[in-house]
Amino acid sequence: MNPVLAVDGLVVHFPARHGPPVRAVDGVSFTVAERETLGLVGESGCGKSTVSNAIVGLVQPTGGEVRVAGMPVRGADRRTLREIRAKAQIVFQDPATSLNPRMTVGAAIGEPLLVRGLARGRELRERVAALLTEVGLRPEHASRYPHQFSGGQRQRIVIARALALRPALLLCDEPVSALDVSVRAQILNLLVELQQSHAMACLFVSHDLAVVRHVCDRVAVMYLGHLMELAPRDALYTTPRHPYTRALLAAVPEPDPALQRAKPRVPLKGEIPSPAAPPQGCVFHTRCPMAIAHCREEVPAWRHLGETLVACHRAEETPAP
Amino acid sequence: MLRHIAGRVGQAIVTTFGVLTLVFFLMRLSGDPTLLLVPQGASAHQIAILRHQLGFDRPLIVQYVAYLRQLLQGNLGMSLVQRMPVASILGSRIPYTTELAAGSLVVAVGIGIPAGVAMAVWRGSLLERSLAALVFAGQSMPTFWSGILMILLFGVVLGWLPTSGVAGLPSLIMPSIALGALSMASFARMTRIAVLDELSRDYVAAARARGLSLGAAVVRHVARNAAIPVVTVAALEIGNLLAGAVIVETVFAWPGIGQLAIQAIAARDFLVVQAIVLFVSFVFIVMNLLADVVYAVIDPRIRLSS
Amino acid sequence: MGIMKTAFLAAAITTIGIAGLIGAPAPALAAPKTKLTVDLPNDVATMDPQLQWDTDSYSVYRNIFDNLVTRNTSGKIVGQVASSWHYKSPTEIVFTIRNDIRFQDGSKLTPADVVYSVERITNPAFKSPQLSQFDEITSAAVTGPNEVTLTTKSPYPVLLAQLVKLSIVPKAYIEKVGNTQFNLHPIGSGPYKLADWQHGVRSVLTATPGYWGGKPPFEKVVFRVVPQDATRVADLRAGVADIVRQITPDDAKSLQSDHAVKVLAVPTERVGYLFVNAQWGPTKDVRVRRAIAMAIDRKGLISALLGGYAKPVNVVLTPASFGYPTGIKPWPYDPQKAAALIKAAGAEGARLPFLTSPAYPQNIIQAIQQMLDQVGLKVVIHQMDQASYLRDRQGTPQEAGSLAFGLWSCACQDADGTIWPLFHTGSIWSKYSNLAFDKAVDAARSTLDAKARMADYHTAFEILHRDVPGVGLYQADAIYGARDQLQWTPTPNEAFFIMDMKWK
Amino acid sequence: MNGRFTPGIAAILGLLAIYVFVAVLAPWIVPHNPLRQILLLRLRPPLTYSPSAGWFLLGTDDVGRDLLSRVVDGARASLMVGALSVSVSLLSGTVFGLLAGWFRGWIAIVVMRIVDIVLSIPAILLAVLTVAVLGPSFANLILVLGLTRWPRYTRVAYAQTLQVATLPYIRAAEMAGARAPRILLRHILPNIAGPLMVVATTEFGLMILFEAGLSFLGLGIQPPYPSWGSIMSEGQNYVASAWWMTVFPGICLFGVVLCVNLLGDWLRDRLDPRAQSR
Amino acid sequence: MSVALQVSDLRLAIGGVNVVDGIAFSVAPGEVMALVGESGCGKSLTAQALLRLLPRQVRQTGGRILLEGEDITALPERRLRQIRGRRISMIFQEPQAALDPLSPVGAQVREASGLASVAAREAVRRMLAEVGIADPDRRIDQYPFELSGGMCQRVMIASALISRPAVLVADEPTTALDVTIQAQILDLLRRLAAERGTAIVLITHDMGVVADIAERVAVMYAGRIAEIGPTAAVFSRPRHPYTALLLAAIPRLADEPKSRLAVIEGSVPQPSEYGAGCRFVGRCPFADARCNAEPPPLLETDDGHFSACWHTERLA
Repeated sequence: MNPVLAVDGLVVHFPARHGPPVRAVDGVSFTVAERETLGLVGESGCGKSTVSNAIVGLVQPTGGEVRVAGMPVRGADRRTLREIRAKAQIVFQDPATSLNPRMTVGAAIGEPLLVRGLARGRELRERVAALLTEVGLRPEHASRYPHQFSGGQRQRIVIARALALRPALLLCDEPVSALDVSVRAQILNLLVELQQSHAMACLFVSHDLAVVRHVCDRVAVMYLGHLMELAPRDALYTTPRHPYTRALLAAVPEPDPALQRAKPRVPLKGEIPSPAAPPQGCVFHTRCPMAIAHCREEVPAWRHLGETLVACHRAEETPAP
Repeated sequence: MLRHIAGRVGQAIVTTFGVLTLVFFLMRLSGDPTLLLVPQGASAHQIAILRHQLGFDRPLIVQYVAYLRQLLQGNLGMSLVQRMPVASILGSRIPYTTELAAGSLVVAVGIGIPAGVAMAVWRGSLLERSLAALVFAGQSMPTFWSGILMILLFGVVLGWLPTSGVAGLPSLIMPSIALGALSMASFARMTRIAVLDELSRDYVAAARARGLSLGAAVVRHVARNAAIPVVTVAALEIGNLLAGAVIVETVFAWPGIGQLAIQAIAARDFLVVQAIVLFVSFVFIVMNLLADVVYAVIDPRIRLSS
Repeated sequence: MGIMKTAFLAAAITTIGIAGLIGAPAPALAAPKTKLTVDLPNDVATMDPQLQWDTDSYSVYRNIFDNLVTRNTSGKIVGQVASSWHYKSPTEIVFTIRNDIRFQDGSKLTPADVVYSVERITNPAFKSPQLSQFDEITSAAVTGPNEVTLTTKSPYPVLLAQLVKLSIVPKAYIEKVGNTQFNLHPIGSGPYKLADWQHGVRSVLTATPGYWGGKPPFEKVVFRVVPQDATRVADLRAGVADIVRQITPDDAKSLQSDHAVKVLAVPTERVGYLFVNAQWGPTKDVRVRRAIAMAIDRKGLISALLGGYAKPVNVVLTPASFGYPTGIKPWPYDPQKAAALIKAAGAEGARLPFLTSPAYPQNIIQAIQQMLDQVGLKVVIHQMDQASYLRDRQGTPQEAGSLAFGLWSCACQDADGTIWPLFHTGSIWSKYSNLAFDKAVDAARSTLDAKARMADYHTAFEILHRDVPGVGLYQADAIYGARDQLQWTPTPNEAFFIMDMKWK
Repeated sequence: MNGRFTPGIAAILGLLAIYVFVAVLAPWIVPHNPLRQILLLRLRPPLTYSPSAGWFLLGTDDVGRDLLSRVVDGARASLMVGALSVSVSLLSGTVFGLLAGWFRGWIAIVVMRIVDIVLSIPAILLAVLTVAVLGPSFANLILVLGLTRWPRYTRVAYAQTLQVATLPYIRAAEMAGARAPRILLRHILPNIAGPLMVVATTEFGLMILFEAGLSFLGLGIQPPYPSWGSIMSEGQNYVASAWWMTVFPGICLFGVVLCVNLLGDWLRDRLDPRAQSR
Repeated sequence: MSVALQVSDLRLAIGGVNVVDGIAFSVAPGEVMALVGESGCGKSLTAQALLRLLPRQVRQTGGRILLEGEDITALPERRLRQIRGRRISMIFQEPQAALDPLSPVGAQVREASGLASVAAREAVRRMLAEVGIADPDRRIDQYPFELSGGMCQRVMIASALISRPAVLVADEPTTALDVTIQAQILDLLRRLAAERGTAIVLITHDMGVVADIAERVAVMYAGRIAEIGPTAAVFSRPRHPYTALLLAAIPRLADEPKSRLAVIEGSVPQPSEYGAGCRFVGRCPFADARCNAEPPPLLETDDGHFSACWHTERLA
């Protein structure tokens, strides 16, 4: 079966004004199958958002290959890019800046249809109304402006716009991070429902391990431009193979005092190195509690360990859960 | 830092070259000075001879190349009207221009910046409104009017200040006020915005949470941060000062390059005009470079990176 | 808010302090007047007298140099460097040169210097803008111990009047230092020498000790550059300047109430006239041109706008110049007849571009515009800068507009210097061609017989009167403002001889 | 001045409305023909009455025209110079700024270099030179003012476009398939219009003053038509003897420049959410 | 029990609406007290009110703030300046923004110490070491941009604690930080509170952070306290429907994946929409006429556990 999204050895470097380029993404490979949701987690600056932007050509890949529904993104001309963007849509993190404040909600949702000549006039209005209804808003909201809506409602509008073209792939870039807790659940529920009802593939980028676990089938962990581990959800959360995955899981505070305080405290030492000057060998070795001399010298291979793909020299030494 | 300055100088050279080219062709398109040089009764033939002697009958591009070649040798040429090296004409005016620019900057900065800070700190107060009115008043009068009013009041009626000309500090005061008033509003406005901007930042709240008074926070922290955009304005304002100087210098008989520029344009004294423009863009560039240096002094992010 | 307050206090004190510093005393008037301060509207363009002849340059350098001949206060041409002259033939004139004149560097002024001065200004390579005033001279030669002979192409009646503008420069000095240095550090034989010249600021002259013509009245003369009319007047009233050149008639009137100052005015050879394009546009029709001449109320203009500091003229020339015709009456002021003429010419509502520049009095131009509009024309003012104005005015008949205001002076006080360039066929100023007129002015140019010339000019002016290629409006006054103590009579040729002034 | 709609700002807007109203209605409300000279009645002080011509409330000018009528009629020229020249430079400056900010690369380099070139020539010199080349006319005056001032807008438009272009809703428009013209006009332009309007308000006042300066140099509005600047420059020789010739147009000019400046500041505060708190 | 800070009936108004309406709580020395709530609930304003550093448009309309027994609500600015940074201090959400970018971090820490320069440098160095900054001798002269976010927050903590204040107000101190860094900072705060006996008022929206570090928690909603009590009790037996729903809405590592999360319908009301009664009324499953009409009082349900709901019993 052809994956909806195939990312193979993706490299994105940003030139810096002074000094070496920023190696935002440095050789990332994964696929997303139809109807599948892949989570991409990592801390700020790890390159996870760059990956999602590169998939739709919002940033130019430096190397590697990305295919959306079989179409190569790298070197795509303007028309192909337009087609790719019909297949893959993005929901951004901040609903406050995702909508043009000077454009009505209806115009925003209808824009993809209008500029591609897919609908106009009454038909356009009807399709916008249907989309609004689908995300839990009312058709009459179409004539209002974004500032008249709350954050959660705005994110619904953004989702409606992303759905307008019936994409095969939905990229969610931290879609709930900017939302309040009580609203976050609404949006997560909506995303899960829509993903299922539209039979979309989904790449879910987030720093929140609990949220990712909630919506994803498989999860990839990124650190400093590299994938550390990629595994089916349950495998990742129950038997994390990479020390970074374990550290992340340990660091997430559980909203349950009893559980949280019983957790073993093994906070990671130090800070994330600069992606402009990543460490030699395994990029994580500077903070890794298990690092040995070998880790400083050789980049660990991306290899299978059961269902899990992992990049760690000492992945086998995982302590029993 | 050095690389940055080298880049700036490179840009500056391109800019200067563009300025020269633009002004060269504008000037030549506006006619040549032959007619202004001949006596009233000269015949067409006589005019043609003089034009030929002065070289204005050559194709424009030839004149342009000749001019550039001469310039590259560091020669600004001879004024057609004054029959003197342009460099010495300009040289004799620059000190006066500098004096006036400095004087008006003192007025603009000395009033504009404290007013701007006060307007930001006492935002919404009566003080802010009165300062705003004062500051804008300076910018809302044509200088030729305010200048003559001042001359009449302080020069003729009260006799406190010399009515015109250059005679030390007293003669500098009125032109500086007339000219400085124009930039004062820019400084006040920019300072106000910069200070307001900084006042809304967390580090001010943090400083106050540490027990600093608002005033101390402004002096110790806000001032330097707000200085960065203000310095940018200062560099730009130099250009505005030179433009405004044209009229102020005429009114106060102040022998700066603004007056010279207008006279030279009127006389189609090309080389003088071009030299003035060259000088002004040079000042502009130096001021912007200076601003860069000031940024580096103020801001460790610029100083320490690279 | 403690630090804040202190900072503001400091700023306030600084500002007030600067204001306080200015308690400088007003310039005191010294008892024996040794320094005269003059405000000129423009800077001296060149100190080299053979390079520029605009009134401001002339006002300064004429005091440094002596000229071959000059005009006395009554306007008569008299000798200066030349003590006498006579015509050897209609094209040869012999000057006797004084032998008691020394340049300011101590060297003697010799006939060789006179020859050099003529040859220098007539050498095309020197690029003097005055070349056209002297290019009738074909040679200059020392023909005796104190004798110089000038030869002209043809009999040239205006020669003496032109020679009034020929300053004698030192040959040896210029050959030694070169033209550029001479311009910066000129040496002449006049009553004053240049002590300091700050371009655009001031030129300072000091008296030459032992000047052959007498003792200069002031030790020091400072010429300042003050472009703004109102500022010059303020300078005068505040005592910053002792005499200011070029003030407006309105300012002159308002100065009359100030007893410390006075207005010095004299009718000059400068004629205010209206150019009327006879070769293009609605004014090609002579009826329109005549109507224009009849539509202008010259007396009204003079009394209302010029405050009487002008006299009406009948032709485009002033009585101060040779050749002014006495018998010609001007077109009468008759708007009804003018309107009728315009109607007859079918020129009602015709658009007449009126070229002008900021150098000319705006109120007169606007008043003329209204007068012409009232007789049925539509005058549109095109105000541009002086250089563009000259370009268009001297361009083709199409470019020159229908009307232009002018203030003409040839600095030679002769009709030849006025109507020849203004109206002779082919002259750059002329948008008019009449062979009979050309013949008359050409004839007047090539005879030395004053009576014959007068007759020729009479003919010429009669033709101009009929054809109206221009309308003479008024003889302009030169108006100076001076401190009351200054004794001086200004002259029609706007010479600014310090030697003629006195302080009482 | 704190971004809220206060009585102060209402007064400013009201005053500006009166200015515009007077300017528009000038031909119908002037008591005298503003061009009609009565040489015998020149330089008369305010409140002069003439049995033949009637009242001259603000006096007459140096050729005997009614000053009140000229000031009222001059409002039209002055406000038009302000509005039109600001429109020209706003429009051209914004277009260049948008293009430079969106396409960046060599377009931005070229545009911003030209901006630097124009900015480093003193505006009034550039204006005088351009008038000399183009010749004098109202249209050329507007063009000259526009040509010398557009870089100010370009700078702002460029910086703002760079900033707005990074916002997610622009990404979203690209995702929607919108092409550059649509993104620039529908998405970026409306969102950078605020800061540009702030610049425009200050420039409006400056342009009116600039025209006054050009009038002073004899290159402003063509006589005999009045603008405040030209009335004042005609009156500058009479500051001492006929104060009314400069004072009344001066007050009008002062008022309008002050109003637009205050309006601009208010607009800026309103647009800047950060400036509203604390 | 001694009390470091006691707030009673605090009311803050913007343009006539009480956006903080009768907040009351106390913190003991060494205790971490969390104020948790969603955006717009008034928790940050409350924090600013504790230092009397309110934005200009906010007015305090009622209540008292007792710092170590002294009422600071009525103190003049001059006295407040002596209190701020010495007896009560604050750290902020964005550590890098809360430091002046143009002065060295050491100088900013020193500013809070009130010490003269020579002695101060040593004190600052020690304080930096205490908050876990390696190589303090070098860091002391560095500028904020040379330090990472986590390090900047450590500097902020150092500057807040150098004068040994009784109370530290921490306004979302870890929100801008990555989870691994957040864990470090939380550990640090916990350790310092215990070692120095500093009372910490922790403002956060993150229930995980509350669960990790707070001894007691006040759940705020629309300017009022919905529920307050020992953290364990509030999390295990919420006595207010808002708390209960909020906790249920958070995805947990133990949940069934892709299951429907419990939701709170609607969104947080704007101050202009506040009614006469309970402010949660529009989103509450239990809401009835009484809830609409009358604000519920904060009543003790268990030992030290209070809730403001007319229907507390239905949650039992």
